[in-house]
Amino acid sequence: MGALFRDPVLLATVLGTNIPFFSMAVILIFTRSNPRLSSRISVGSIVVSAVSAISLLVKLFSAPALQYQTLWFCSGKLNIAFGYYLDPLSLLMLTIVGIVACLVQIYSLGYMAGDPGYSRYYAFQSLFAWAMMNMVIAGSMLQLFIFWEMVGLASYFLIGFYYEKWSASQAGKKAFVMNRVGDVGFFLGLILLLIGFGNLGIPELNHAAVTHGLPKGLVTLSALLIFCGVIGKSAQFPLLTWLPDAMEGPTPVSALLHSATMVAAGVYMFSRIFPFFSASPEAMQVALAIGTVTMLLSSTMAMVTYDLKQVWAYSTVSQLGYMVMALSAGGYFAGVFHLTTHAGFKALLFLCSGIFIHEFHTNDMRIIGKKGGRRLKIPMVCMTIGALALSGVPPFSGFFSKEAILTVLAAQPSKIWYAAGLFGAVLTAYYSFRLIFHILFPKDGIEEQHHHAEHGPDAHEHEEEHHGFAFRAMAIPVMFLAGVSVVLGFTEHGLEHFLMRLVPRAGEVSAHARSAAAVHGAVNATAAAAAHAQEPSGSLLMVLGISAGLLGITLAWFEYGRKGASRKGFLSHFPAVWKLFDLRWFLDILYRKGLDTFVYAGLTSLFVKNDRRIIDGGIDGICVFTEGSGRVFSFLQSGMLQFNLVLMVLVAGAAVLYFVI
Amino acid sequence: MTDFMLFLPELFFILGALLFFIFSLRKSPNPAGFHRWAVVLSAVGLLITVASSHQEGMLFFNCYRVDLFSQIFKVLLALGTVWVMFSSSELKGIDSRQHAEYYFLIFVCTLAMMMLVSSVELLTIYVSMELSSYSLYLLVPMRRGEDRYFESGVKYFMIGVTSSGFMIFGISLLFGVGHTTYVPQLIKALPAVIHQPAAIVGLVLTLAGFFFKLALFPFHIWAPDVYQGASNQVTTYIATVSKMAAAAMIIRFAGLSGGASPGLVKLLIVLSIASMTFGNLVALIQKDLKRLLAYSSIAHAGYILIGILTLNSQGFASAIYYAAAYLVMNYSVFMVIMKVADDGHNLQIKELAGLYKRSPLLAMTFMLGLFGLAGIPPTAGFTGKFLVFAAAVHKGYLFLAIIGMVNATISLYYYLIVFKAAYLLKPVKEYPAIAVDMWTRVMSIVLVVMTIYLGLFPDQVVSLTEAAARTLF
Amino acid sequence: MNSLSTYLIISALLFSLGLLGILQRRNLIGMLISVELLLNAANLNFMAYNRFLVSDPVTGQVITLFVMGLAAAEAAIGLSIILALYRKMHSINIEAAQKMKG
Amino acid sequence: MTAMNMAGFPILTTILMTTIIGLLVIIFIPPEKTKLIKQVSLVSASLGLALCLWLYHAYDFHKGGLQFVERVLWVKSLGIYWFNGVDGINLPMMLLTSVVLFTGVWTMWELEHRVKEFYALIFLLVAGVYGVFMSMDLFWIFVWYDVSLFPMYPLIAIWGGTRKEYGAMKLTLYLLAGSAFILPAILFLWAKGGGHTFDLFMLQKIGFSVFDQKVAFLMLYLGFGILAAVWPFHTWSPVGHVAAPTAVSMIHAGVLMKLGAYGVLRIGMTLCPQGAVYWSHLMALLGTIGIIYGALAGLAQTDLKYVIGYSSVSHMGIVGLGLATLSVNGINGAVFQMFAHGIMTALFFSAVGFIYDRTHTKVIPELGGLSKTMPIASSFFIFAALAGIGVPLMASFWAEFLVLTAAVKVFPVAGILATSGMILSALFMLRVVQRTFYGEKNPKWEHIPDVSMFLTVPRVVLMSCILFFGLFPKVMLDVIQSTVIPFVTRF
Repeated sequence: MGALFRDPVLLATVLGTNIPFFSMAVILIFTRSNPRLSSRISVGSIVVSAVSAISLLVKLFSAPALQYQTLWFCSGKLNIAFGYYLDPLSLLMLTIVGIVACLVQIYSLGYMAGDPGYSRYYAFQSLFAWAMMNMVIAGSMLQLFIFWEMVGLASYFLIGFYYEKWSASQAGKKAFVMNRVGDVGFFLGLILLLIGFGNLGIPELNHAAVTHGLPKGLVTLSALLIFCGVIGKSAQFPLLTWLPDAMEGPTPVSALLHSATMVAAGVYMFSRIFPFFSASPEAMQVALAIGTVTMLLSSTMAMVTYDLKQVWAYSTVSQLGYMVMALSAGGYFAGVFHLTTHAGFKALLFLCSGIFIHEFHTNDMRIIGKKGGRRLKIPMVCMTIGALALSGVPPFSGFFSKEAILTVLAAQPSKIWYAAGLFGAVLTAYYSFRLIFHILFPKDGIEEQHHHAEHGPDAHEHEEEHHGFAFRAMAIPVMFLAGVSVVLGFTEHGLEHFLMRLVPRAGEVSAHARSAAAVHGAVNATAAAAAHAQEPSGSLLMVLGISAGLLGITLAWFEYGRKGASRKGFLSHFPAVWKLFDLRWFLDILYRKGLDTFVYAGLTSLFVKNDRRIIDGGIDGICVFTEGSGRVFSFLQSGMLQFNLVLMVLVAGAAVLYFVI
Repeated sequence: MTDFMLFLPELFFILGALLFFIFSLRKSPNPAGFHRWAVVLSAVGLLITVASSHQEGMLFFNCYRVDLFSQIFKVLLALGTVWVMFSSSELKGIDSRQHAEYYFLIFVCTLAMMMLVSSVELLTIYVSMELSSYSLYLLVPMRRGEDRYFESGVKYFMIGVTSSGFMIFGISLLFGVGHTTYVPQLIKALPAVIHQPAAIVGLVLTLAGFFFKLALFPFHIWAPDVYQGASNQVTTYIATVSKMAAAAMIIRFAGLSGGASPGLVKLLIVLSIASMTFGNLVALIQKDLKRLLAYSSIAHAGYILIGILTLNSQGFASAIYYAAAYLVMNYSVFMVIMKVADDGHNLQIKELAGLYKRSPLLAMTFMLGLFGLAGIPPTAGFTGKFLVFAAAVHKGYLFLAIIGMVNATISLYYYLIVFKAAYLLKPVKEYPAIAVDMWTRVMSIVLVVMTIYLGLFPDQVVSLTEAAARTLF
Repeated sequence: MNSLSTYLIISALLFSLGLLGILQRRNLIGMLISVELLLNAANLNFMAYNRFLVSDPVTGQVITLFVMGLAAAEAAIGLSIILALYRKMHSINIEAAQKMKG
Repeated sequence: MTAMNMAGFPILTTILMTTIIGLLVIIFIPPEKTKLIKQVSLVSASLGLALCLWLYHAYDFHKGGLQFVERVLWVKSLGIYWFNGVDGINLPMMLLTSVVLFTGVWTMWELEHRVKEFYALIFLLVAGVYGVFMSMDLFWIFVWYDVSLFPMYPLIAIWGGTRKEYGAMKLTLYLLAGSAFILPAILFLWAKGGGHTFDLFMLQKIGFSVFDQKVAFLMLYLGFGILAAVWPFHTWSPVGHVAAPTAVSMIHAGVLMKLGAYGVLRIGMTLCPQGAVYWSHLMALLGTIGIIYGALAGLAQTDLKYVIGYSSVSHMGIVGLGLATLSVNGINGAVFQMFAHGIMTALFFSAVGFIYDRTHTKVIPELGGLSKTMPIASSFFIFAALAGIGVPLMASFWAEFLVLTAAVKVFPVAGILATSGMILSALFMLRVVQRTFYGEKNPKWEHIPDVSMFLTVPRVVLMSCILFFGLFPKVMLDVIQSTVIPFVTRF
């Protein structure tokens, strides 16, 4: 306890990460009935966390990785530690989470205003922030898993926030269960490591992996199992369908959880034990394949839907696919960097669409377009910026990170990955600008009369709403994020230095530095390869990347942007394909069917029948039989005296015979 | 003079019998007075028996042995008699003109059984056995009105005399092979010759007589009819007191083979299993409470036999304990029956409905009695079963214990049905609350305390029974 | 012809006859008589053993006398019960008494 | 009866006495004074709780082993001792019992029908439970075991709900049929041990032959397994719980089911280590089947209590699996799971009980949208459901973690299957939550009042228990393993 107050860093860490929990408790227990107060408490606490996160980043910017840990409990030879691990990666992620969460909560002040579940909303927001931050700075994989689960829990509540809506609660359940599927793999992997290696501390793990302190098979197997966790949380193929459904939640929630933070957790975890993964090329190959498939699949899905949030959801999935690709191709920094930038612009995109949805009470991009979405200047501009960043157009942040990824992919022996990456980039640009153009240049202009209709009694409040508190609360974060997505790209080298800076210190034998050494060991192997592959065609790659983005945009322009464009999309010529994409490659239907036939109709009903008929039936049968035999025996007791005497004599006689003979 | 002291309890009961004989000669019957006399006399009898419970010695040319074993059973007999007398306050089942005879016969029967448990000579045993049987033959048909129940008297008589015929024939064979009628000498003589068919057959036939009294399968056939047919008080007497004597005699005789005959043990095992199973199974379907208890008594005979067939002092001790516990629990059930059916009719199970409202105290006594019979702790019944099974398992008969426990589970079913009637069912028509006088309250509390005490603090009683069992060898 | 076994066989026969009678006669009186046969079989045993084996010649005879006495008492009781039955059911046939069962 | 090393103040007997004296006092209160009866019972329950808490605090887990021993010769000739003591295995169980009793009594505050008998029987039952947990003498363990079983019959049959008489009869007979194996097994061990002591630890010193151990352990496992709802002897659990009134379900599912597992651990595995080794595969198999089967069968249920009943089957499967591993972690986890599941189920049933009292239905389709009308009650249930899913930072997570770790190590296949059971449990718990509490508000329950402040207390106590031991598992595991570590050396 004393140490807590003697060490400002630790204090900041503990306070910053745990204060949201208390705010949640306070809200749930005391201030449910008072929305204003609840929101104030929650926002205040998250601000504190954000500030402490930033201050930690600043303070430790050039410090060695710090590790605090204490014994949580021990069982037999099993020692479970509770601790924090503050290295550049976790600090960066902590900051991202802190800031995005903070912005989203401020945004929600406007967006959620007047919702009956206001307090509940903020309680769960705080819960989420708490879980996420703790997950980020967890010192051991087990601890990470624990808060990973808590994150899942928080998202379950937030997705199902409108629980009166059946689809909402359904989506929440789906998200939780699908995550569970991945988590079981994760959990098994951890158990396997625990049995094989005996220690789940992140630095120890990485170090052991790099110095080949682990048997090969164990690493591969557990790495694959742990990767299941990533698949579940980061909505990779084949568990990607929960994320689009998760858009049932309030838009800020989608912005926070399903773009910037929660789904990024999977990728984060991947990079957290990156050296461990990279100790097993097989696992890396599998991951690479999965990432690629996910990226392409989801971008195809994004090409056909008209739902704003759905588009961004799919694009999130595909971007996560990018990150996984990058990491599994050895691009540690590329992955993390894309994670960072993506957090910025995806949050931006969601928040902007949130404003539209809040304004026009619909998710359909066409209607928004009709109703004059472009009149809302601020969100329109910001969204365009976000889209540009997403499609990797310089000088926006996305461009830089995507370049980094493509570079890494190009370094791969087989070029197929790189091709896939480029193709993905095209698709990304296409679907994001398909959306933008839909809103900017609606099919047949904006329904003026509709707008005139609006110029009625409610015009004033309309105006006022534009400049009202709610609008401002929503606009400020958006603009901030837009700014971020503009500038973030230029910090690439700074970030790279920051993330890799511990490398020179690798020589020292300090427990903390070792992990950095591990990271380095793993990274510069690939980085070297990358550099080697890069030198001749660095500029070529860049050109290719940019052109891919522009190609997509132009395609979108020809179909949706220019005057008299068909606004159909070339896919509409292939209804089968359209259907395929629209139904998410039939994945959902497949799962549904599987669940119904195997679980509900199959095992469950079988077991229930078995219980009712066989087991219970058997028991009751025994009882009935017993009573029945009672009836039968009672005939021995007939009223006729001599019959009974015969019985008696027979038995006695039998006994006598038995003895005589 | 000391001989006289040894014989004191019996003498006292003879006097009591005589007194009631004289009463029976009077013209004007006075039931209340008789009852008062009976209670007082039997109570004094109990005191005397208890007082003389630590005497030892031989009487009548060594035909008659007074030792701890016999004295314990005498105490039990006297105790049972007192209780039956106590419950005879409203003797509606029997014509008031016959009350005096009823008390007379009860006293004679108790006397006979007391002699039975102490006599160690075949003729004496036979005579006292017959004496007790005869008085019961007469007691059973005494039921007033109820023609349909009369046949039970005839059946009881016929079966009784038949089995006594078996018995005397068996005794004759024993006499033949042992050349003596003195049990102690037989115990010495028999094991040597036990392998002769005559000896073992004689032993079995002799035991048959006692099995009849204990209502052990297949000699049980009188029990259901008699329990149902006799008036409640007489049933109670048969169900409690006469069981004690039978148990005592079986214990005495089973020892005769000295465990030298595995065949005999096998026979006993078969009989005990058959008896438990048959009794419990048939009890499942009974409607008449007394008939149900008859079958349960058959089952309990089986349990007692488990203790006996180990043929060692531990087993005998456990059997004695079981008998004592059975006396207590069975009486507490019957007392409640007699109270509820105070007009002396046969109680149907459903008539118990709402007993917990009509008289909580009786209901509690009833419940403890039932759970005791079912062998649920912390009642005497459980401890009894525990000791019996312990003896069996210690001898190596694990399967007997398992079968016994399974049977206990089956029996639980019908005990629970009765319990349900008393505690759960809403009465179909509103029965009046039962008038419970002070004595009955005291008696119920005594019974409850005894049931629990024997169950939880069996130490002294167990050591006593073991001391008694040791005197047999 | 004067061996123990002769008497034993005879008594065994008596016993079996008695048993047969008990099981077969429907008339209560008849059953009672057959019971007497059982007792007499026992008596015969006692006498025979007494004569051939046992040192002290009195015992068996004494027992036999006792058994006779008891038999008489038994008969008395039995007859009285049968009489009562006859009064109630106007029959001394055992088949009249088989209402109680189960 | 001669006192032998009567160590200071007989705290354990006192704990037992709190219930028995409570029982006696209640018997002598006239039945119409319901308020007084409830107060008395609450007082004695909280007395027990306080004593157990003190006991837990006073137990020195650095020393470990048996503490607070009371040992008095009870029946000389058979070698029965009044022998109580606590160690790391039964201490958590004592605590569990006291907590559940306390909350259960409080939960039933609104009972009006035959109050006196109800509380009397409850205390009789709990006296039995305390007795089983604290006593170290086979005779007494069995006596208390039966004492704790048979009050279930009246408790269910009088105050119960759906098909109460059927359920009561079934449950009682079923469970007592179990003791038809236990008693012979105990006597068997006693006889093989020379027939002069029922003292657990004196018997432990006698090495039984391997064959005897196999026989005895199998009998014990069957006997106790029925009460622990081991598959396929689990069907009484749903039926019984559906029939039983709230507090009884709480105590029964929360505490009584643990008696089974405890018995296997305390008698079976202590006296017959070789037998346990021999049968461990069977135990693991049945445990795993129980986990999967319970969850899957639970998926189809439409009655809230049925669902919980099946979840108990699944969770007790985890206990069984943990015991089967015969390893430190496994047994630690199993004992911890017994505790955690006890608290959790108690919370479940108290929440359901409240809903049932208000809406008079437990049928899931009829309910729905409840969290609109009674948010607090729903939040209790949802909390319990989360605990049941095994959400981290709740006690049951640690238990499952330990058990699964051990299981994957010892029985890899079973371990992996059991782990995948986590998915199923999540699926069916959330399904129930969704159908019961989410969705459109149901006009039928429009004007139903939510849980009153007073009735919130017991539920909150339970919730805080779950959280506390989830956050600080050390508090429990230190105690448990102080006994378990030496315990497993014998396998």
